[in-house]
Amino acid sequence: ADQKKYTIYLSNSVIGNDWLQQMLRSAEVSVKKGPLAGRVDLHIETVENTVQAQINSLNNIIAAKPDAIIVHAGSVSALDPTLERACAAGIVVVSFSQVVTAPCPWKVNTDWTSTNHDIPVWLAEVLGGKGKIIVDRGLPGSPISEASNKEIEAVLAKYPGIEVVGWYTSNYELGAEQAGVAALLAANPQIDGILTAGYGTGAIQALKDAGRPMVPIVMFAYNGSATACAQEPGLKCMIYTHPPYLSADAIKLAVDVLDGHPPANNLTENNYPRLTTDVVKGDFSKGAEFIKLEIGKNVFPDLPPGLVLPASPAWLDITPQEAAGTN
Amino acid sequence: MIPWLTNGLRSPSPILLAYLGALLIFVAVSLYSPGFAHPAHVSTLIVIAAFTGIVAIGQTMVIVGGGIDLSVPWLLNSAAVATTALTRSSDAALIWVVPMILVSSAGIGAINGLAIALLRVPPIVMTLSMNVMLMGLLFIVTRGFPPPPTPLALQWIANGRIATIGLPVMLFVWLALAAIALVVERRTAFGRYLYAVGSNRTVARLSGVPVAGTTIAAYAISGFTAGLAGVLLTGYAKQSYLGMGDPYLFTSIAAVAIGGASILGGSGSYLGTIAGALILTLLTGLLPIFRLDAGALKVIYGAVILFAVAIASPQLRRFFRRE
Amino acid sequence: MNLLEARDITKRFGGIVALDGMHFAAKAGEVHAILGENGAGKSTFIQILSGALVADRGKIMLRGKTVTAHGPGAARRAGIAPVFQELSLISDLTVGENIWFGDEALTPLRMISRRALNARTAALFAELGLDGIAPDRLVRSLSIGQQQLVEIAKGLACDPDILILDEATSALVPHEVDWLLDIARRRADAGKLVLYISHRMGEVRRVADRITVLRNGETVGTAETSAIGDDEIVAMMLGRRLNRLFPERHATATDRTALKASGLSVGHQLKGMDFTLREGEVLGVAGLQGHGQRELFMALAGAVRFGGSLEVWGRPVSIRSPRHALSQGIGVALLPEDRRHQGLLLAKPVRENVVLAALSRLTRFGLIDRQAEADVVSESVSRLQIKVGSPEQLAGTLSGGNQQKVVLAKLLATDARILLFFDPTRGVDVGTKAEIFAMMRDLAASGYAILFYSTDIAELVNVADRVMVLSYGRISATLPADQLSEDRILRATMIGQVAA
Amino acid sequence: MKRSLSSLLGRTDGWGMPLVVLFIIAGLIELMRPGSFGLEQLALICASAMILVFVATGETIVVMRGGIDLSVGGTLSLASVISATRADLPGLDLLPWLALILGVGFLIGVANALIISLLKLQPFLVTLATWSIVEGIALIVQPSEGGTVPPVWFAWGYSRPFGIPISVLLLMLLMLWWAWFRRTRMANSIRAAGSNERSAYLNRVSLMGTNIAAYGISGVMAALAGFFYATQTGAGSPVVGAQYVLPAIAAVVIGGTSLAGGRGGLTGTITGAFILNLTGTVVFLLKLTSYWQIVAQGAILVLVVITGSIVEARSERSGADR
Ligand SMILES: Nc1ncnc2c1ncn2[C@@H]1O[C@H](COP(=O)(O)OP(=O)(O)OP(=O)(O)O)[C@@H](O)[C@H]1O
Ligand SMILES: Nc1ncnc2c1ncn2[C@@H]1O[C@H](COP(=O)(O)OP(=O)(O)OP(=O)(O)O)[C@@H](O)[C@H]1O
Ligand SMILES: [Mg+2]
Ligand SMILES: [Mg+2]
Repeated sequence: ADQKKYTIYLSNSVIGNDWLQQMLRSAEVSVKKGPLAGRVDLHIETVENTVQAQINSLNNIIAAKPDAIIVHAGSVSALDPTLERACAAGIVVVSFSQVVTAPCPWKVNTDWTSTNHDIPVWLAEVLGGKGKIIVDRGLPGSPISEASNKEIEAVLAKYPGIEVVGWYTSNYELGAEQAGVAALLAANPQIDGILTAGYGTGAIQALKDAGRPMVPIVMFAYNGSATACAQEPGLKCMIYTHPPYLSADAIKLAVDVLDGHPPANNLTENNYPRLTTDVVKGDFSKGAEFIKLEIGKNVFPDLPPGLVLPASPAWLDITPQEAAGTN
Repeated sequence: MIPWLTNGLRSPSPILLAYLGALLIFVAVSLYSPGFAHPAHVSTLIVIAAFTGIVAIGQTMVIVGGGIDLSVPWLLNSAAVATTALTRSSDAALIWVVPMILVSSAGIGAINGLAIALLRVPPIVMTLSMNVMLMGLLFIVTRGFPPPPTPLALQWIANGRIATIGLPVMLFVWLALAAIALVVERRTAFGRYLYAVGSNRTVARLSGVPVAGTTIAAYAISGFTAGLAGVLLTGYAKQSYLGMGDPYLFTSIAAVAIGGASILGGSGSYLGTIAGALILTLLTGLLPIFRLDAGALKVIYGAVILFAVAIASPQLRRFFRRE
Repeated sequence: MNLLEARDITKRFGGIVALDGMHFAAKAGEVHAILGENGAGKSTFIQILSGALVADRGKIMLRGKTVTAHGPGAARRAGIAPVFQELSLISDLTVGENIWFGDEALTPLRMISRRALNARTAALFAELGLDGIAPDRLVRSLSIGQQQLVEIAKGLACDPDILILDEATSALVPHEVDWLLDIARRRADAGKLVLYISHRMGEVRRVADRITVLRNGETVGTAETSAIGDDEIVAMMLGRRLNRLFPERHATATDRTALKASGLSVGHQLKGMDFTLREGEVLGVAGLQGHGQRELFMALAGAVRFGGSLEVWGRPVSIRSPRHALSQGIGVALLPEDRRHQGLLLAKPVRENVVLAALSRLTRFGLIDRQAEADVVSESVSRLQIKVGSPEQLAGTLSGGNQQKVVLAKLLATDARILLFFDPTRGVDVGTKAEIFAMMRDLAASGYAILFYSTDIAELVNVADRVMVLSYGRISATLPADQLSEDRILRATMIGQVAA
Repeated sequence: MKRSLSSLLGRTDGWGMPLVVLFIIAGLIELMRPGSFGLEQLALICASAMILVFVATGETIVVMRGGIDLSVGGTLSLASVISATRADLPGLDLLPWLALILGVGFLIGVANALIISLLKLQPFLVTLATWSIVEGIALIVQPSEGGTVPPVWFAWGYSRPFGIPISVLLLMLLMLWWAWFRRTRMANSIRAAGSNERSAYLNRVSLMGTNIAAYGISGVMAALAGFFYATQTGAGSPVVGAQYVLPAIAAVVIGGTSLAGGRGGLTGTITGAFILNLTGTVVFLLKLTSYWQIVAQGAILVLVVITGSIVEARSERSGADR
């Protein structure tokens, strides 16, 4: 059919971690193959980590009058006035991952409410409703961490047998995770479970350094974490994700809107399947899906540890190699 | 005996007091939470402190020479990514990869030094820009892909314990580097030049001190130690990841400052920096124990740093002596 | 009645006793000189008087009343204005801002009007008979001599009852000294008190009504200047008699050329100089402030870029930097003008300062040879009689004259055999001056070549083999030994002025 | 001729060169994208630069005093979260609340000054510690980004008194303030104390007083930045301040103020802040691929500073001093 080519800018707030790199690569791959092949002229604008720089960058993007802007926002609220201006200028705006509070942009995100609900439920069920656990509070000041902390606290309140004996902040960073877990292990002779928001491998190493047996761990879906989990004897774990290909989803959404097929809702939230060594029964969120960890099938020891799983949305075929940039 | 030690004992130097501060924190926390002093945990703390300590070798030299190195995070990160990307998990490859990385890291540091010494770019601007440029270049070169896991030999160095005595391998790595740093600082002409340049460039220049050379060398050393820390850190994390250098920006500088060096140059010693690294590590290690929220933790963190430096204040001592 | 009286003043710095129960009294209407060798405690006393330091013990009485308030503000209110040996100017402010600091006239918006400030400064300079310093220049761009003049002007600006001049002439050239002595005299005649500290006996004799001598922080005695001879004063200061200030001069110059300059020029300050310095020679340089001697010395030391050509020990060289100048094949070392900003690492021990320029010589297998270092330091300390508590004392805590000696020691520790002495005796006491002159002649005799600038023309006349007089960046005369006299040199500095 | 150039640069407190560079950058942008500096565009540029300008203003004064203030990172955040979360308290009114918020900033500054002066500790360390403390308090007040700013304040942040966008107006006010402040006795005392503490003391400068003034101004400015941030974005963030600490110091340095103290001024700093702000636009217009943009940004900054220092060195070399 008569398919127009759209100019789309991806405004990215920061580049300093593996997740963001894969996000950018997924965006690039998504306009080269599959349904969007040849339909999008994609420009990636990256700034280094300040709200002010992203606002500047967005102002420049708006001045270039593109068809759409997809935004990975460095702040949930600071960009609002700027994005509203973009909308007012007739530009389709899609915010993904850390979604903004401004009403106008379309939004694509992981269903964090379900995820944050299921994380503690799994740990509590695996422990049989009884035990002492430690919890990672993520990155201080970040809205995602804050929401997660609140939800986890609320859920755990329903398991009187589970006691949170300590918190640490990993800043989603491996070294800090290892240091935090090590300190808590030192302070607590008994720890039965660990809930990290990051790599998990730091927690595993801390357990080993302290000479402790492995305990159930919830961690984020890095390939390295999943591999460690699958290969470590006796380790039970659950791995939740927040896929970097949200950027591809956002581009697709923008194109759909431009093509005249907007989604029914302003906000699209996806509840992704979680990988685990132990599928347990419990009061999980509606539609929650657990998949058994399997080396070679959903975990790839040969691929880099920093790859985030899963690599591709259903509507597209981003190979793990493409996502890892190793093709 | 060693004159600085005896002098130090007669009128306690800031350095001695910094160690005292570290000890105080350690004892206090151990009393509150006995597991803190468990050998396994102490070993972990030493390993963590060692990374800060190694980065801070170069930072100490640069600060003593009157500069500051803000390019540490992405220099470290680049070295780490290069280590895993180039070795492809092979121990044998370390033999050529590590020296190459260390030389390149020193080279990048030297570029900082060149621009600062010869083109008169203020250190803050130069190294901040270098940090950003390295970040960009790293992505251009690697296209941002996450590299394979770290070779096992490196994992052993960073995580290993020497079986017979139970001490971490990293402790010995750190001690060896610290010894070299102290000898360079106290016993070599370069060390003297560094203090001279940091104290007063004009005097240094007129006294025949190779001001530019000294500055360049200091930044090269900083590049080297940041690079080395990056290499070793991949062993600790078993992989490299983007952002792994970020925590070392302020900790390396704070370690130097807590260790008694003036941030304006001309004074300080790596001996003090070691105490600074220990204090900072103890702080991050102890805070989770108190079950406080992030906000309260930050308040305490700041307060303890303030306390640790305040006890070294001559003013405070004078005040108490008067009582 | 005494206008100012000090009793039993004691001041310690750690283990060092700077003042040890000293006492002092002075009357209105006199110029009262305070003398003493380097480190005797003069400046410490001055600083206590002017509120910069607090005495450990003792009391100060003004107009018969004990002073209770401390601090620079209190001293100022009591009518005391100090001109500090180490100056108290703010180098990042202009001349005018410095002179009227804290007393500026304010506009209705409480702003300082620069124009008014500059006009007021210009008026003050005119009244004092000072010229050549623009009120809106930044102090950091002035030479030491000019800074000293500004500091003096600042002291005079508030018309104090007690004006304290602590070695205020140490960087001034003869006509500026005359100017200051005249002012001091006039103030005394107008019923004010002037405390005058100097190591230049001639000046003291010309201006002071009475003198008080300090030694090791104690008062040795007070006398009418007219009633006491130079030798006696020196003996009171040093505790021994001094044979002679200037050494006997034997011509030691050989035919070998140490340094030959042709068409040497620096910016607009030095406009092409030709001269030759021979081995064994002490070549004097004279000239008024800002006539090119500073640039000459800095150029030869590699510290500023210059035009023209240079031969050192017969080889043409282009000196690129001070390091290059100090290097083996060349060996040119400079004693710079401004010891605090160019000569010393004030926050470092005397030991490190002394060996700083000689480290390459003291390094073995890459490490500094501590024994050799200690030897060099202890030798310098005793040779130059540097008064230090220990070699670890910080250079910045030494008395002014002793700081100068440390810079000198640093120079002598190098292997350089061409020495550029820019006013080497600035702030140095007579005893040590004699030492330094004798040493200069000894060095010359043993094959060194010395270029020697002094603001004190008598020194040039009595120590140098020849004297070049600079005027407006050119050599206006070169006077051989048999024609050397203060008069001739002074006249030669004027010739250029007339010509220009 | 050469002399007049160097004395001209001397008189500009070092902002002469940066300003030239800023005009070159702006010229390039206008060339690549005509109309980049219309009133609307200018308003946008100012709005996004103002937060940095405020923080860097305080930093300039502190650096002139010979210190450094890292705690502005915390103060900005704290001010923004107070603005965004305490809105439902009774007696809501723009001015009293603004006064309260600025007062908090001032107190933080005074605390810094007192600790530095009384204990004779390094400003770097003290403010690093207070940064952590104040950011901690901000996190307690509001654990994460969000909150709501009262509509009055939001309206204020986008108001146009006399037809001039508020950010442009604030910038003009700031420059007026500086034109006044730089000629006050306090400014001279701050410079003096930053140049050489001992000389300043001998000139009857109160070292603690100048510290209180400098850090106090810095605290107030950081709090103002936080308030402005909140009115611009409609929310507060307990950690956003951290983003501005190093850029503020960089703006000060690019503007020609020496970290050694005693020298410099706000004109240069504002210039520096705008240079930092506009390099992003230059890079955008160069149409580089994503990663090269980042490299280019760093490189441009270094180039800008090198150009400045070379020209300055040349004019300095004409004199033979030093
Ligand atoms: N801050 C200080 N710390 C330690 N010692 C000091 C300090 N200030 C002065 N001194 C010592 O006090 C003594 C007296 O010094 P002072 O400056 O008063 O001497 P002076 O008579 O002025 O000498 P000069 O003629 O060289 O200027 C010296 O031995 C000096 O080293
Ligand atoms: N980047 C630099 N390059 C060369 N020389 C420098 C540099 N920075 C400072 N200096 C020199 O270092 C010396 C000390 O600096 P400064 O003038 O600020 O000293 P100070 O201790 O503040 O005393 P003062 O009151 O005289 O200023 C000066 O001679 C200055 O020229
Ligand atoms: Mg003296
Ligand atoms: Mg200064």
